[in-house]
Amino acid sequence: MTDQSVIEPSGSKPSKRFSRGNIILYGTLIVVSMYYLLPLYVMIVTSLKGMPEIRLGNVFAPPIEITFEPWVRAWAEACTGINCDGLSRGFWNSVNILIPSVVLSIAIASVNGYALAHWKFKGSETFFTILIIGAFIPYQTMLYPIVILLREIGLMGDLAGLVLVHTVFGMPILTLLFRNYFTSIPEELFKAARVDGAGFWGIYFRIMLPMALPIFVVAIILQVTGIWNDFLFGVIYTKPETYPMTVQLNNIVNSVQGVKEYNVNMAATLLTGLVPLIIYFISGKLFVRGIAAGAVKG
Amino acid sequence: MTTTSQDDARAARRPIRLFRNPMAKIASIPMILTALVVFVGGTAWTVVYSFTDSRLLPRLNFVGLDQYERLWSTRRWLISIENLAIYGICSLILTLLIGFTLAAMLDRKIRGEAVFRSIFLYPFALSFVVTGLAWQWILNPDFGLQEVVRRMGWEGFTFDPLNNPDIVMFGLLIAGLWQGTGLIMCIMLAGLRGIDEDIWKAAKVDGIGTVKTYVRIIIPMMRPVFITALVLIASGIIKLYDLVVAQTNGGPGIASEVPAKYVINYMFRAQNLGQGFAASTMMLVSVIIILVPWAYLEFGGKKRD
Amino acid sequence: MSSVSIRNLDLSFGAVDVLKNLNLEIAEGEFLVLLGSSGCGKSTLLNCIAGLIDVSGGQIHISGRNVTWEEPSDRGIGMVFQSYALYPQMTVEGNLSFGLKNQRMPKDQIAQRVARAAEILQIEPLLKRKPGALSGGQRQRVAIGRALVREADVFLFDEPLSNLDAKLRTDLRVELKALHKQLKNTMIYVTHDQVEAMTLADRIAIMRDGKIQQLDTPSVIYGKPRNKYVADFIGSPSMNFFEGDLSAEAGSCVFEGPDFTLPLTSYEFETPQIGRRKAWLGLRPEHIVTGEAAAAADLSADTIVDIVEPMGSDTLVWVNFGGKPIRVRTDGQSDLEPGDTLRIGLQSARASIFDHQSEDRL
Amino acid sequence: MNTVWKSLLTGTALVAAASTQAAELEVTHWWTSGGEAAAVAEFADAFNGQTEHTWVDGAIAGSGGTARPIIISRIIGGDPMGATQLNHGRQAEELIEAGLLTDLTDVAEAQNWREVINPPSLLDACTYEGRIYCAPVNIHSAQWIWLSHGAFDAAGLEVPSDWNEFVAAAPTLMENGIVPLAMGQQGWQQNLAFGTITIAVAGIDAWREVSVNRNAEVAAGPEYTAVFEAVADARELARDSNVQDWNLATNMVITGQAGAQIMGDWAQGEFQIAGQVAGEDYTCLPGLGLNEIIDTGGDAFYFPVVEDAEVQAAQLELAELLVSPEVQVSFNLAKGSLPVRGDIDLSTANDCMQKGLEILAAGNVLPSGDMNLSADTQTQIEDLMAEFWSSDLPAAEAQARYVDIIASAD
Repeated sequence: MTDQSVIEPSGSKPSKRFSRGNIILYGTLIVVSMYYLLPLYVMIVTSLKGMPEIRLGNVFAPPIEITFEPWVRAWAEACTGINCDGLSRGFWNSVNILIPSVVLSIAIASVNGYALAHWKFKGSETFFTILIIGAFIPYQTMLYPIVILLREIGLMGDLAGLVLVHTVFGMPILTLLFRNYFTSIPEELFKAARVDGAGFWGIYFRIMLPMALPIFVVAIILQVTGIWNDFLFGVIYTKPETYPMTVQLNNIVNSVQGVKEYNVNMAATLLTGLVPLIIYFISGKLFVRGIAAGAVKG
Repeated sequence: MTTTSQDDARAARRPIRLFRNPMAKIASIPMILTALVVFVGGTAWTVVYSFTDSRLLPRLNFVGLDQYERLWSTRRWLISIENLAIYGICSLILTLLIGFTLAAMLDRKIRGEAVFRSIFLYPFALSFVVTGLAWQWILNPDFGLQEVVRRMGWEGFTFDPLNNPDIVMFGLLIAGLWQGTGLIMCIMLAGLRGIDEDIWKAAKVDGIGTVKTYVRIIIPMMRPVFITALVLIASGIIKLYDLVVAQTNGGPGIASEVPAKYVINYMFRAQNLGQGFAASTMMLVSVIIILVPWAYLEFGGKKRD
Repeated sequence: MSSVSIRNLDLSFGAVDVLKNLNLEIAEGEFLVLLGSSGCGKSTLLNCIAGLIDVSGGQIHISGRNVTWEEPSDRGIGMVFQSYALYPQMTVEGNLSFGLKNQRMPKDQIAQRVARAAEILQIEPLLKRKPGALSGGQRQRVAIGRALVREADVFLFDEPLSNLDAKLRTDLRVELKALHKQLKNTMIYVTHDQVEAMTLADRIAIMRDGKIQQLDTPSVIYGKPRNKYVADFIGSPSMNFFEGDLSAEAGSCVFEGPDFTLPLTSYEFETPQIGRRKAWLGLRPEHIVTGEAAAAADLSADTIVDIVEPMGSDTLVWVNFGGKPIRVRTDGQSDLEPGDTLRIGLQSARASIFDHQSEDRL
Repeated sequence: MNTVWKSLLTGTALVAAASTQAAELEVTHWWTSGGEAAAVAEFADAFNGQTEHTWVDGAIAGSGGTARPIIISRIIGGDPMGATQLNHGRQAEELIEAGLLTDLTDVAEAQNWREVINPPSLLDACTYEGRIYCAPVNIHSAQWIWLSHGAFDAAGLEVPSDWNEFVAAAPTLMENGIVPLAMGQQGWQQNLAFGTITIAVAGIDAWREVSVNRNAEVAAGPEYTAVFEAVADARELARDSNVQDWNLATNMVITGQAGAQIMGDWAQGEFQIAGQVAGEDYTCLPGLGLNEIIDTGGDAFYFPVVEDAEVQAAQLELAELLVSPEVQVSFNLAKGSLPVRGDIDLSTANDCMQKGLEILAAGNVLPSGDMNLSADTQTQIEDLMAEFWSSDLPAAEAQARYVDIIASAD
């Protein structure tokens, strides 16, 4: 906390610590924070209650008797169909899907962005424009053509197919980020490297990559969140043995057996969100810095 | 002239344009393939089949504009469009407004900036499915907000957006804003950090008030930031699907249906691919009408100086 | 044989022509400055020579070799950029040796070259530092060093000093001149600063709209500018211009200004046939004499002082003459005040006459 | 990281080892409620126990709407599961045409399905150009109303014996804070209630004219006007029911929060899981007590074409098993549905199932809507019903729009 952000706040400074303006400022921030924290609070509180308490009380009341049973059930016991092993099955599947997808999508997008920023060729901007418009296409409408595409290249149902799909759909935004970032690197640096005899890959690996850490952090965060939270592709392009955690979550939440077990649902929800949440809380500052470097310019 | 070396001759000849900087082109192949095969190809495929009467499986039996005529006479589609428009406009304006306001507040050298920032940003880490579930739970009339307020004494308090067709889109909006404003705030914050401190000094010297400085000076300077934010928000709005499925499933009735959901339902549930393709084509057309001029100006028109 | 030869070079971006049929021969060991205001195409030309921009037509030869389509690194050039363009993640040593490593030069040879360059530029103590820890002047030295280690035939400088403060700029300018004397390489130097151009150059090429307006030694460019644009561009404070007519009177030529007539008794015309035509008369502020010398001039007149600008070494006086305020450079000790009367003298020998329409020197 | 790869490697090794002897058969379905899951477990146990193959459960929660895109994408994408639930009827026609589903005719002939399956319409729905492509597993009928004894006792009322009595009793229920009619806010449930009310109010002939013969004139006629008005009334009775899933609505009946629910016979599985006894804790009335007739929809399993010979063998074994008498008994008892065979003893079945069996035996059966109207038309009707039930759309307007849909139905 003591390490002050490299990028200093530039807004006008509030004059006195307890001025009226300050009280309004902090007051507003705290009220708004409550709105943002409310769902998290409700989820945590609910996940620690027993079912009878949920039915009697309101969602905001703290648990009278704390129980971790919903968490245990969500992780290891909740049923879908005849499988009663909760989310645990999906966790490693998600990791196995996540790592290659993140690595490949970022590798390709960063090279794309670099080529677009410094090695423009006839048509490169056109392809990029198509790509950006592609970011607006709802995934659902591409579902069918992609099924056919994957069938034709024989990757349907293969983990590689899923990795490919994540790479394709991550490409527009990531390429935009990297392109903007690499554009903001002075062109003279690139020219100097060319005079120094470095080629396309030489400049990429030796000059650009070492300078691109902040934007890589942003890309990693966006991709980890997106891929970890993906349901649609995960369910269509995998099989029951390799279902990611989100599919298990959907199954647990929608497998209503008797009454809706809100406490188990909330625990499952929290467990599923844990990986991206942790990444966000850890990397908050780097994220802003990376965004400043990549999203803002161009 | 005959003594020109081999090297010299090679360098003198104008190389074929396609093979200039071959590595850059080879490295761009994934992008080109994605753009052409997946986006253009997939889109074209969808458009072509939208003129057919394909049911469960695609088949090329053309029926002209039948699917489109039916689409535009279907109440659910019209409601979906209207809902998306309401949600989209509100979401666009409010996300920018809230995102910018929060960023401006955090930019005023406050204490605990990192804490506030994390609080505003964390919902973005959660999927729309999770968001929808959490807010469905909070807005549940029997256990949630409405009941709590009633128990506090306001017996007549009614706030049940998820079961009221008139305001259900706002129930979705509350959840959507919760999830999405943090990222925009982050982008705005980054943009504000990029503003030269001298601007503030100049404004102060000129006696311009804080709010006026933001509106008249800072915001115009942040044009690229707003464009990035706009791309992110707008692309999210068009894709609105998961949140609706998780939070209301289009209900009550068909009061919170959205186009993406119509597409999916007609492609897979109604097994009328042609109809689903026609609907997705309409979505694409509207995206393209809005985007192409802008994208061209933004990315296509620029040249190196 | 010339070191760099540019033949019929064209460059256009879409419909915009940036360079038009440009020809330039640069002798071996010559220090050539490309001078012009921003947007004139001087940096673009330099980038074309370096191979960083593909030309649309024409040829570039370096050391007798046609390099038009060669990679920048194969052209035998070293280049120094305005923003230094040092690789931030590498040490100074890394920056200097990066290009040599790319050529797969043996390690000991690299070390030797780096050491030599560091010695020449006196940056040995900085070798282990990263660019972020250097001052502006030090960075620029490293940037020059990076070009130096390549032991290239031709050095290209793209406004290398314009990011430095005035004092440092003057110092480095002198060092650059010394460096050129020592190395005797061909140097092509782009700048918009005419002082740099005048002091450094063997020859100056003044560019405007993608064309070379005049290519000559600094003194010729200063004394006999090819056209009104060059005359106006070179010299600070800039030249005074009068609109008027040329006419022949009793065998000799005179310039009839708004309310004066200057006999061009000792003016050397470039072209023999002048005839009667509209023209511009240009006089540099320092070529308008005052005091006793004014009496001996081709034309002398009393004027009223308008504004006095002391500049230390001399004083710039604005007086009204020919219906408008003109600049006159006088002695630094001048005690003139506005309202005083000043006698000025105009000499045709140092004047410049330009055709009114083509603006070319007559 | 090591552990990931290790577990991955051992995982593949196990799969490889197992497949040399027997196949793992992935079965997708959307049976995830309590009663449904218990029923699926019967299948899985029988399959694992009686064959050397293994049942890999691919349950996808969230009803057919979520599961169907996944199932169809995978079949079309050439990466099919071993077997999958699909409502039989017209849904699979195109998949059969495209040659993506396995022909089960040999198994059907060997097991004499043509004789044992009752009513024969079930097998007809599996038949395409004379070949059989699916194994029906149960008969479902939608035309039931489930009444909570607890709710009516609490209001001091007799349990009604038909729809009209129920409507009459509704105001008293409301006065006692009980929701008269539990209704899940999903189009298909509202459509189901509509269909059930239609048969009860308009009668079978009118229903058949509209749903089978697609006669728009009848749909515009007075019988259907009465239906739409009855639905508009029912809509008022369900005003305060704001659950989504059908089994949550059933749960309102089980706990006495609601007086009744119109739902298919699968609701019985939920009562059973909750330990309730038909006739004591709840009452079921087929055809809303007005017209004792049921449709014979149902679930069926399809077997996508695969290349692996062992999986093919497993598919056929599963098909045979699903229709076999013992499995039919255990499965249908758990699920609360009727068996597809007329030749088995279901004396252990409860009150409600017995009622169903009697109606079935008497031949008072209708073909299911799934077999008559295309999914497209049904989706349109569902959309209309979703809107009708949860808005104040006037009955006349809803009827007019219904007529339009029927007129263009296929």
